[in-house]
Amino acid sequence: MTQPASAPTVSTAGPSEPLLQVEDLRTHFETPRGIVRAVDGVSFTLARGKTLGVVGESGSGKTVLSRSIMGLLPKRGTIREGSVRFDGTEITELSPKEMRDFWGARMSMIFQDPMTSLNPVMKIGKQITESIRQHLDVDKKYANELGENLLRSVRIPEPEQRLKEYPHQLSGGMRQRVCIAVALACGPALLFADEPTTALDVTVQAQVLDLMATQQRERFMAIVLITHDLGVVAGRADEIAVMYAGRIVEKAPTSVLFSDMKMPYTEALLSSIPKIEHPSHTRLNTIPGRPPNLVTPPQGCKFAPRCTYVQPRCLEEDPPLMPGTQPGHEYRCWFPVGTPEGAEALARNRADQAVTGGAA
Amino acid sequence: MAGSGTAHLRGDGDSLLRVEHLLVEFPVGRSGLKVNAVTDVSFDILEGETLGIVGESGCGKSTTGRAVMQLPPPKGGRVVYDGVELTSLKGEDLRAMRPRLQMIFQDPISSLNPRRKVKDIVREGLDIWNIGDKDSRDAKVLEVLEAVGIDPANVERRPHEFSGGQCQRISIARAVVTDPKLIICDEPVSALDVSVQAQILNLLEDMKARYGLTLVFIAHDLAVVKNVSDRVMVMYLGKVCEVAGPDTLYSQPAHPYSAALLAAIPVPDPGTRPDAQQVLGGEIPSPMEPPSGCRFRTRCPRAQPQCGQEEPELREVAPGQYVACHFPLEPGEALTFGGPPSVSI
Amino acid sequence: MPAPPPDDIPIPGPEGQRDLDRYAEDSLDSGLAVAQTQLYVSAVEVGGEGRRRGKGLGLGAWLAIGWLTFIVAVSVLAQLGILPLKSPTESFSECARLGPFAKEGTAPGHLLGCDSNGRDMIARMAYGGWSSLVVATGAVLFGLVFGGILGLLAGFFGGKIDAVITSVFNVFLAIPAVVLALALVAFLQGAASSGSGGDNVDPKLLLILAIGIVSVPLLGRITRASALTWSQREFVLAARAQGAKPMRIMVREVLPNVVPAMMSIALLAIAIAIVAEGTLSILGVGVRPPTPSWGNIIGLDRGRIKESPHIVFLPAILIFFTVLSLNFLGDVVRAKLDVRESAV
Amino acid sequence: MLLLVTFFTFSLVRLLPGDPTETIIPFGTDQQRAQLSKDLGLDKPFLQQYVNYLGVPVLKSEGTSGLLQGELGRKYATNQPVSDLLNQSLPISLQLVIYAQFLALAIAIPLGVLAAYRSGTRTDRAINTTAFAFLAIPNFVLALVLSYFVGARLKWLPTAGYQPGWLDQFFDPDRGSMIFSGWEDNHIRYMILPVITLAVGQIAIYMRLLRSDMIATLQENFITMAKAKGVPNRRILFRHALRPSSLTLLTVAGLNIGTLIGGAIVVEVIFGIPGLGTQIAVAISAREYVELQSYILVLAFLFVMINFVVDFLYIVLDPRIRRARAAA
Repeated sequence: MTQPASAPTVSTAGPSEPLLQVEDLRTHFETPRGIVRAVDGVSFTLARGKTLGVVGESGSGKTVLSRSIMGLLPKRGTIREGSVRFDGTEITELSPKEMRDFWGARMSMIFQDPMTSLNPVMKIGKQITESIRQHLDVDKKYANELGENLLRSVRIPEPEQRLKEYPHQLSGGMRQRVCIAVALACGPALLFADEPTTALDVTVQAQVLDLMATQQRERFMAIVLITHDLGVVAGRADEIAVMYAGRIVEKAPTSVLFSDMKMPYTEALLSSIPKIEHPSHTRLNTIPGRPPNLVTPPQGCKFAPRCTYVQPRCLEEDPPLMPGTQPGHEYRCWFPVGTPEGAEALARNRADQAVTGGAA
Repeated sequence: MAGSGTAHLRGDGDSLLRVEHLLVEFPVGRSGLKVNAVTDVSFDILEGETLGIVGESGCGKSTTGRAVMQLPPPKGGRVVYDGVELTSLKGEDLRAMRPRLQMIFQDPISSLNPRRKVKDIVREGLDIWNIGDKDSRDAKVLEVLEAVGIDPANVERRPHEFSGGQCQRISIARAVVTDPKLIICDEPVSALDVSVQAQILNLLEDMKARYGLTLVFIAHDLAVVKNVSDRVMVMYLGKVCEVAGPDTLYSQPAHPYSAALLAAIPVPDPGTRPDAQQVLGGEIPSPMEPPSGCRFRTRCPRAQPQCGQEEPELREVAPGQYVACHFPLEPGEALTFGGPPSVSI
Repeated sequence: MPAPPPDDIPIPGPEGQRDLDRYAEDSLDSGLAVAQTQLYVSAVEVGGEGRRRGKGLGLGAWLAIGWLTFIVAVSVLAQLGILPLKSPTESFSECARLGPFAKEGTAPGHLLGCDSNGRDMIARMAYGGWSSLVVATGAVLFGLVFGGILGLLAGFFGGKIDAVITSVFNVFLAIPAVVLALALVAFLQGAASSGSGGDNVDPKLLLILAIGIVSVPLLGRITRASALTWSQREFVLAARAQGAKPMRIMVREVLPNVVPAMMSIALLAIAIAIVAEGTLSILGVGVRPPTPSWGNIIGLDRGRIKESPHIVFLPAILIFFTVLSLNFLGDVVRAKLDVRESAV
Repeated sequence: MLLLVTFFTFSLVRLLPGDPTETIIPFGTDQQRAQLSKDLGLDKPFLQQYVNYLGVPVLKSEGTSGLLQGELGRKYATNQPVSDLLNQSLPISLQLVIYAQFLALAIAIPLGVLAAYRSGTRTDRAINTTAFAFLAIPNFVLALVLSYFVGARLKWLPTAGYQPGWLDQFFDPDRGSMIFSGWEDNHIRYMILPVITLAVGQIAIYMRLLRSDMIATLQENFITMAKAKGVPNRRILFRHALRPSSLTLLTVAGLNIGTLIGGAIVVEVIFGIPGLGTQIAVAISAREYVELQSYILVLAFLFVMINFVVDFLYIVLDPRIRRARAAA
């Protein structure tokens, strides 16, 4: 990405334009082993105040996706193609210097591990006011007041006291609240939350997720919530994108996704999670094999080698994102779940398996 | 709640493992303070049973597992395994017991020596105890590796050539190779992706059937624990809160903490929108200075003055359901969180 | 911005290696993997150097190996008398102080001139190489064996054993290494001369002992740190759970993981020991003349640097390239095995 | 710690096989030896000798004074008190080491940050290669090279001798009046070459250390977080990354004081500076073991003190340790 920075773009965003519009984003890394296609053609839009859940297992490219959209990946060795329009500005063409006006101010990010995402040798107050002072023209005293209010709004007790403390003096949950406060400091329109609760206990996770929801409502902020846990996004995202091998394989409004999933991967992922309502010793469905190598991904559908619906066509032709019956639903599959073709494919495979199984 | 007591223990003779009044403390530096990691925990396991131990970080579940293994021996209490009191054994006698109870760890990478071949890692237990001759050891190693689903063609490889899930399979093979009766699984799936997690959970069930194992399954994920357990023990801050069969516990938790834990699980079903009022406030207090009386009282919406003065004992509230709480939830009663959660550090 | 990590970015432990091996298939998502991607990225950036680092050794390393091979071969062959060299102790008085760049002109028949006693420089440097290398290697072996054993015991067992060994190390470390080595040489010389009633103990042996003893706490601390980290790994716990005896765990589980770290340090330590021998020679307690060593060739004639610079500079150049090669190789090995510099 | 060092050095000297007096006066008569033995208290049991040496009140033999009374012993040959020698030589070495340390850090820190920031680029490789070369030059070689080219050939700077500086007067008041302000006889002028000699190796060590720690820090999440906040690069480097990266550097800089003092011995001998290093070399060649013992002790004392200071700085730099200390 060495395109020259374009002249300052005038915001052309009308009220109808979505806040974030990602089109065919590709992020590849050059490595000695070849090109790693970490993100391979991802498109989506996100409206103001909405939440997009991005779900995927490790290696699916969800973290790289968020950092690529924000432009936080190192330039060297990274090939980024496609378009990211944020609030009417094409941000892929901006230099890091120009991006600095976006970072923290209009889009910000929180990470999985609250311990490592706060500077251990810097006071919390400093870390919060830093971006305030960077982006807003305010004096130190006012920035401190703002910081204190922020801590109060993320429900940290004794905020005045906390400003003078260091991160290690807080518990994990409190640290993540501080991270949220840092991310919210300048009132961004978009927040990337990268596995924000994976390192936390369940009860604390619930607190933090609720806090994020409250802040989102109050600030009319859009959130990209990245997680490996379908449970986390189920109750909190407006729309869910399922990623596999660097691509979105299924995307739908949350209720549609769960009631009418079309992608065999989504189905398999959901059925491999143990459920509370199932009795003990319920046999879990498993997905055989491993995610594909991102340097030399398989031809055709990337999930085909592990798929129970797989047909010869899947191994040759890469399915495009196809619209589902309900608005906003898209998936990549030739033999989708819950369709006659899908059922037929599954039945055929079961029969084959019975034959080979019987022969063995 | 979060109390002591032994009411939930079953007949002395039937259990494969019986733990009474387990006490583990760690000194904190030279300050004289100590972490009360596990305080007065008792439980027992029948042969062939799987006991799930569940709780959040800092509840002492992993410490309990290691104390049972005598790694290191606990400060107090009794651990009786298969009729032998482990806590009274020393040196060689204790070492001789080791192959009979085994352990599987959380981190599949850290728990395998990177410089040894898979074959040698699995064979180590047999080599230490000189079990069988060379050929029979090799045969046994291949058999267990095949049982856990590792291709025998790969036994000459080193751990870094395997994925996390496969490493966990190798750990399981290493644990079963000396034919133990009891295996303590310390968060065996929490480092794995969900699809791999399902494979390992199924594998554990298979191995249990194949080798007649009894399991202690330690995890923080309630759904995972429910999937494998015959009995579940909920721990909080080094104490037992509730012991019950999984179906009872998950449908009618009697302890407010169990109920809060269940309420906090994110359910992969958009129908159940999480309710902010259902969220447990606060965080786990410091194990160096645990609250008096019931250790959960500082976060409990049902706490009364009595809870600060008197430590609740485990008692049976329904058949097979034991709870350490002065004011347990009645069957059918939902936990109500009154007022804003008190946030404390 | 923040610089993508460079070629010798710490790859955390052997498991880092494992991730590198599999990273394309696995876990691109974790921050670690992103960092490693950056590693590969920058490796490519620096013009294929990283590629070599990943697989081969690189030109620099081969040059270093070549130089060391040359030095070792010449020293050994000279010592065996196979090379057609002049005697290192024979004086050609007419050639004294003569040599390239010397004020009084070059010495006919001696390519690199002669020292102030008229001894052939080539011969002295070749034989001197033997002394320097024997002393350095011997001392490091001594340090590795004793420091290694003590460090392993301290790191693995911890507790009181660790406390005792560490405080012994600290006592030694509180005295500057050169001072300690000086004192030890003096002490050992005294001991040797009064013990056996003469000077028939090889002074090289004294130096090996003195420098070796000084290196024990240094190498021991590194071993201890490494043994400590490895002893906390869960596979050690697993071995205990299987009933392995402590000695078996130490030797079979911990030691093989500690050895690579020690090997890479050993190369650096030899370089340091060569310099140490030189330093002691300058101070007059090195290899005793007329036996040459690189250090004492410089030490004997450093006062004549103005008139005959070649006597000082020639061995200095040898020391420089040898130390450079050892340092460089040590670094390559360290980058390959990832032994953090902070351990040193 | 210091006690252990005193015991160690004391044992080392006393355990010399044979009669110590023989080592000290190899050609003395039996009578002289007996007298010396008595003077040195060598007729007493080993532990009593040690107690005398330390000068432990109550336990020590009557009429003796030891370390606790500030008695460092006397040089046997001249009967000069060792403390006088120390007062003259120690400040010289201290100044040398202090200058070298500051020069090394002043050059290494910016270079290390730059190399880490530009890691993998040509700048980085240039810095790194230079560091490698620096690292491979032994002190004594560099000292000789500098004294030959800069001193002897170019005649810019003196290659031997010493003029008192600011520190000397605190140890030896007479020296205060000896500080020359003119350039010809300036203290600094005499120190330049030795200081450069000592500093070069340290620059390489510190630079490489800081670079690798800095690179590790730059991969931390909190750096990405700072970047995601829109913090400018310079601020990220110096405000966010430098402090957590400098901890190892600090430790090594503390430990390296020992190395520096060791290096100072050679450098002082080569440049003819009458510092502690020269004294030690002289003491060893003259077999003045009592004197040597005192010097070692002083150095060990300095080393321990410096590491106290390092510990303190650690607390300043790393709040996590501050808390751990407070709890303990």
